[in-house]
Amino acid sequence: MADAKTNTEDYLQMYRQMVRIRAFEDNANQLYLDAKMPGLTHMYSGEEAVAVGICEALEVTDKITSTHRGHGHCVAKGAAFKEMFCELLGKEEGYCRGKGGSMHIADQSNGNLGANAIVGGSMGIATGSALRAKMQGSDDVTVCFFGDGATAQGLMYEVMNMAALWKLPVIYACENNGYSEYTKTDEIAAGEITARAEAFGIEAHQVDGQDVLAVNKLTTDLVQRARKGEGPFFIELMTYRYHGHHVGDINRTYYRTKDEEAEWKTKRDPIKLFGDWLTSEGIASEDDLAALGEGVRQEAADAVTYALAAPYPDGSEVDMHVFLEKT
Amino acid sequence: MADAKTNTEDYLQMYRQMVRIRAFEDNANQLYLDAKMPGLTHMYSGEEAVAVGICEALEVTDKITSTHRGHGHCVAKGAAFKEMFCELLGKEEGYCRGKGGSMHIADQSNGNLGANAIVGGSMGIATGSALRAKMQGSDDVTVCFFGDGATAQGLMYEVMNMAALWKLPVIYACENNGYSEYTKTDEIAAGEITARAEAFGIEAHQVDGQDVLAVNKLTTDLVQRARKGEGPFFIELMTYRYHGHHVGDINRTYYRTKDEEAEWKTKRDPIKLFGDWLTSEGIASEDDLAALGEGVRQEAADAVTYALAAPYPDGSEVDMHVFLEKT
Amino acid sequence: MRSITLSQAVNEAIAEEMRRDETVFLIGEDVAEAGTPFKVTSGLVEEFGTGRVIDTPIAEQGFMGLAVGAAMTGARPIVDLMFGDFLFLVMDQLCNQAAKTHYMSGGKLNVPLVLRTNLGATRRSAAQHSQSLHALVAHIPGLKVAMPSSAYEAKGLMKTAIRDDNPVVIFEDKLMYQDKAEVPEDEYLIPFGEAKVLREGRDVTLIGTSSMRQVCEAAAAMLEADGISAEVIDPRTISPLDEATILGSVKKTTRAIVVDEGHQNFGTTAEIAARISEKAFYHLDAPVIRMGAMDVPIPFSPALEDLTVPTAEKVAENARRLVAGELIHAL
Amino acid sequence: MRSITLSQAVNEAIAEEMRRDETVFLIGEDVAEAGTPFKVTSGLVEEFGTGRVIDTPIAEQGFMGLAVGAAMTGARPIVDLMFGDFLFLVMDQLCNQAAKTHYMSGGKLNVPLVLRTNLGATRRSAAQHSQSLHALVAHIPGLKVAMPSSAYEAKGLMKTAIRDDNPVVIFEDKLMYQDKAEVPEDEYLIPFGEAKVLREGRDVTLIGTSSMRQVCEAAAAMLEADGISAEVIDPRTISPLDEATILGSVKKTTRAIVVDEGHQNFGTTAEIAARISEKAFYHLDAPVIRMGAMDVPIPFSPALEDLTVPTAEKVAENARRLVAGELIHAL
Ligand SMILES: Cc1ncc(C[n+]2csc(CCOP(=O)(O)OP(=O)(O)O)c2C)c(N)n1
Ligand SMILES: Cc1ncc(C[n+]2csc(CCOP(=O)(O)OP(=O)(O)O)c2C)c(N)n1
Ligand SMILES: [Mg+2]
Ligand SMILES: [Mg+2]
Repeated sequence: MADAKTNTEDYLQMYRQMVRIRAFEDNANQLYLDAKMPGLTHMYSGEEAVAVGICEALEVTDKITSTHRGHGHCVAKGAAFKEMFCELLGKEEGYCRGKGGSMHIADQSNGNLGANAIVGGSMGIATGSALRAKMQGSDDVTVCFFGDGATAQGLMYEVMNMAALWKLPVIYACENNGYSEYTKTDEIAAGEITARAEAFGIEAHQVDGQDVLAVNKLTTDLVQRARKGEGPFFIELMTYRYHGHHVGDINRTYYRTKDEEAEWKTKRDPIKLFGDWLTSEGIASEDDLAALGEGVRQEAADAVTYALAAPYPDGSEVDMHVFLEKT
Repeated sequence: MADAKTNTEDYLQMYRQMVRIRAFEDNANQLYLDAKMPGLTHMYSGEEAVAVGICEALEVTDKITSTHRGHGHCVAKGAAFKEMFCELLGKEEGYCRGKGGSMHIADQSNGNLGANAIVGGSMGIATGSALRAKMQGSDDVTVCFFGDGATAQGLMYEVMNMAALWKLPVIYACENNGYSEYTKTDEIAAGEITARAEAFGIEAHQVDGQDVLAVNKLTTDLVQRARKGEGPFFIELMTYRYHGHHVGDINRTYYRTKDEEAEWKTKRDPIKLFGDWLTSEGIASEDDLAALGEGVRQEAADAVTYALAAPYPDGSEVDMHVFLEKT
Repeated sequence: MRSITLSQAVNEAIAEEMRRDETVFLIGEDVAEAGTPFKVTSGLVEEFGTGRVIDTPIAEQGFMGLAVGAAMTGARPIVDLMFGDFLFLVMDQLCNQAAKTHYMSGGKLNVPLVLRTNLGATRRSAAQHSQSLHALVAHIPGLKVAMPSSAYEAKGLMKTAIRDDNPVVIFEDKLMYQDKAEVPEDEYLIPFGEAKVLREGRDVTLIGTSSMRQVCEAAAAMLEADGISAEVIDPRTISPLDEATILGSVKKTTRAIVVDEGHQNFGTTAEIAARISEKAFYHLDAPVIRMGAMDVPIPFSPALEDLTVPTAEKVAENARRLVAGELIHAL
Repeated sequence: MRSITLSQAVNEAIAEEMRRDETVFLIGEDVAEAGTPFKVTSGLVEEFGTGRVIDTPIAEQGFMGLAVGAAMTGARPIVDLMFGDFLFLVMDQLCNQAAKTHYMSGGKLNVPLVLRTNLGATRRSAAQHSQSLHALVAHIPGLKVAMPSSAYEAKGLMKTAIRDDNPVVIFEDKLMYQDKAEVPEDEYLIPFGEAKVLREGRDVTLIGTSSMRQVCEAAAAMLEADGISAEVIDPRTISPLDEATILGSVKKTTRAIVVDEGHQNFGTTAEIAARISEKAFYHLDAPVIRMGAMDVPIPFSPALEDLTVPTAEKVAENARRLVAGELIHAL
């Protein structure tokens, strides 16, 4: 594995954040199965090294935009479980007071500009955030997360063109998990994804999205360069989602094999790979990691219990926040 | 100059079509200056070799889609002056019964699916026409004309992706005249235009758009290959518009120099270049060409006279053609 | 008669028309093997193949544009737009291109395509997956807009839409896909611009589009218990709108409530209420009441979302006030 | 007082607000050196530089998206959309993103941006450059919609829009850019949701948006000659809509005509007429008459185009019929 963050604390923070995402998702899935969650949700499990490798290369003041599969980005950018589960359940204490739900979840105070239920819908927002940073003379960087499927949206090319022309500090992070809903990426993406960015003069990289250190090292480098005005950049992160497209997508053998799923889960699990590296490097013992995992899972369970008991917003909130009217 | 069409008649037909476009535009411009034309229009003068080189490589059953700068494509695909001038003046005998005007002009019976006032707006239409041809098992090809400015529209990337995935018989013809309204192409297009098509696995070519034989040779080749299922293709045609962005754009030194305009008009005029070649090759004498030009200009003048005298549509037509209702 | 679900009804309509006319094809995201997320098109690819049931990349504007081009050159595409909220992505191709081509070409070209999509909240899908945007489309000349209120209507309207020579947008209610209704085995078409009177009544006319038809029917049942006789009308298409049937009813009952799941402001209730108020003016005994969805983005939280949509209780309550001669807005 | 053109008024408003607040910037196609095709923003780039007056590629959806992101992170972008017809290209960013962000984030984020664009036909620009699409935008909760009817309104509403903390869409009439009106040198703002009574009258209320205000004023002048006293109201913003002023007037005059240049079906006249009919029901002596643009794509030919738009003559004619007590739609 590549080396990026350079001290034990950083390594363990990355590991913890990956475990936190997994724990969050396991609980979210269970809430769905128990019919305790309103609506549907899209699980991030399997892709943890992407969100964590990238977000650990960012400062709180840096911005991200997220997707319909947004819990991972939200956790990685620093969100707390309680407010997240409350949001998932439509409770008043949720980050969005229950108004957003899974597809719009965001800890805005950590620079998360929001998950987005329109595939590709946040590409302009991310690029505009970078434009704002540049206009302000701040050195904030914005990372735009999106899936392989989103590369089919024309908006991406419109904003990459402007980002390239104006050298904006934005990093386009394409999470290529091999599928766009129930369709393989090959069937919906002609040519090469990185070439599409390069055609606009944007430097593009492909990286193993299961290797958190590789992701983190590349991103750390690109973030620094983007702060100096060398952006924009494009990263294609090769990864995999363990669950169905959404929690209700159970029978999926018609579009991908169980073998394929098993292969990724057993041989390319980002948490396991990184855990193995941590122990083999002597940074942590297996017991340390187990204890850490236990703690995280307990924290998640407590947050779920809290959120389940938490109140819904009062009916009077229904027409609040349509407009911001300062008085 | 490159060689494509191989007999005298074909050469003279190309020459005549270029002269016809120029004559049409000179008259259109004069109608505007004389305040006899409603609204504005965008002149094609200077770009004749593009439309003619391409359309002479097509059959009547092949389709084209056109742009706001669409008179040239319309003439090149086979339209008659009378119906065109009538359309330009909003008269009943116009191709669109006066409802379309300059920006929607089209001789539909020759496979022109219409000029379009939305920049890039016809890219889906052209690609869909190619999809239809493929579904039908016909070997018709569709050419999509658009400007360099239109490459900024996301729609282009959405449809190129599908055209490439499904190997559709469509040729994207980018008329790069160096400007998008009042802005140089460099300022609004990052990277390389042909690379953008190549990124989707589409074979792309750049060609001198002032050399009608080069354009025709390349297109003839690509059309044949597209008929065999080897499409889609992309062509960037380097050209220049002599007039302003539209007829009212008179003072344009703030965005381009008079020297630049003079340089193109005197050294790179497609009609002059081709005329010189025709005479030097002994295909036609200077007198032949002069007589041809005279004939065309007379034809245009007659059509203008006719159109000016032609009646407007009756007021009762205003709510006809909202829907097609067969009875 | 057999009962089938709305989903099956749509599926049958498409299959029958594809059998009947080889120029008909289906295009959209995951319409083939996956049969759409709502499983409405399952089985079609097996019968008609991937050449006529076409999975696309996530490029709504793009495949909408393709459909316009294919329609202009002789095909009859059915475009599947997974959520009505994605209409915002295809508006240019739909409203600037498809809707205007016949007119702009002076009648030379036409665009026979169907855009099938959906509407409806209370599915806990939040603001970008819950909108009912039919009023926007109905505002554009050159487009027809159908809103099936049951499996029966869904089949008959879909078949008519496919045979129509113009662009038609059909909004299905995404919560109704599993709802069953009696649907004849024999072929039938439902003409556009013909409202259906679902229940005759004397005292008040309830006009409900799409699933608001059920809301109105439920309200009518409640009102019956109170001795109030409500007439219930489903316009079925809002463009064209069957003004004659609606006005005829209101002239008889002298009172009307218009119920629709789109936002109330500048929405469908405005158009229908304005027409009634103008053209049945001398017959009205009370103001026409509009009941649209609240003018707020649809909230995710069930505690809030349910408040945004008209309910049978509220419709009935308003009807009682009307019939009681209460002076609504009298100040 | 000095008179300036509507174009100058908009230019002044933007310049003043850019001076006042460095987070304000302008973005769009050819807004800098070229000053837009209508020359409305000429001179701004000289004062504020290319860092704050930004020329973009022809990528409406893209720069609209950029503006949303910039607004969410503290800027106040003014987006210049060259023709109102291009709204169809930016609908997703405007309606799914900008309009809903504040609500979906539970009030945590907001999107203070202005989208300035235009409306209006009879410029011989054909169907894709002549639309008046404000009703579509007004249907979407979370958006405010302003429609200046003169240079005076254009300046005051633009300044208010720029300071508003929410997305605002301003529709200027593209035929009015050279029209002059008295505009004070001193700073002023026009609050949203406050209609203006331009002329007091007793017999009929004429409500006209944007340039239809002038049409109504001209009609009122004609009516005066006939001894009919018309009140003329310009709503100035249609969302929020100043219902109180409109209802107050109609309750006094007992008759109303609503005139707007958007298509009539499912348009602005529907909303205003429906509200009047519902809420001033007991005061009305005649049906509320709606006069929108014809429900056809805008034709190019002058012989046809001029027929599509309401005229002062027709407004006056309708007013006379109303006042004469003619039984309009009485059958
Ligand atoms: C504009 C739009 N089109 C379609 C959808 C429905 N949809 C939701 S997620 C998804 C697939 C996205 O694929 P990808 O971008 O690869 O992300 P992944 O789900 O694999 O993380 C689709 C089609 C949507 N939400 N928005
Ligand atoms: C969607 C859209 N945006 C903007 C315009 C206004 N407009 C008309 S032509 C034009 C420039 C087009 O440039 P290009 O594509 O290079 O074609 P050219 O005019 O050079 O032939 C612009 C911006 C438009 N008609 N449509
Ligand atoms: Mg994916
Ligand atoms: Mg150009």
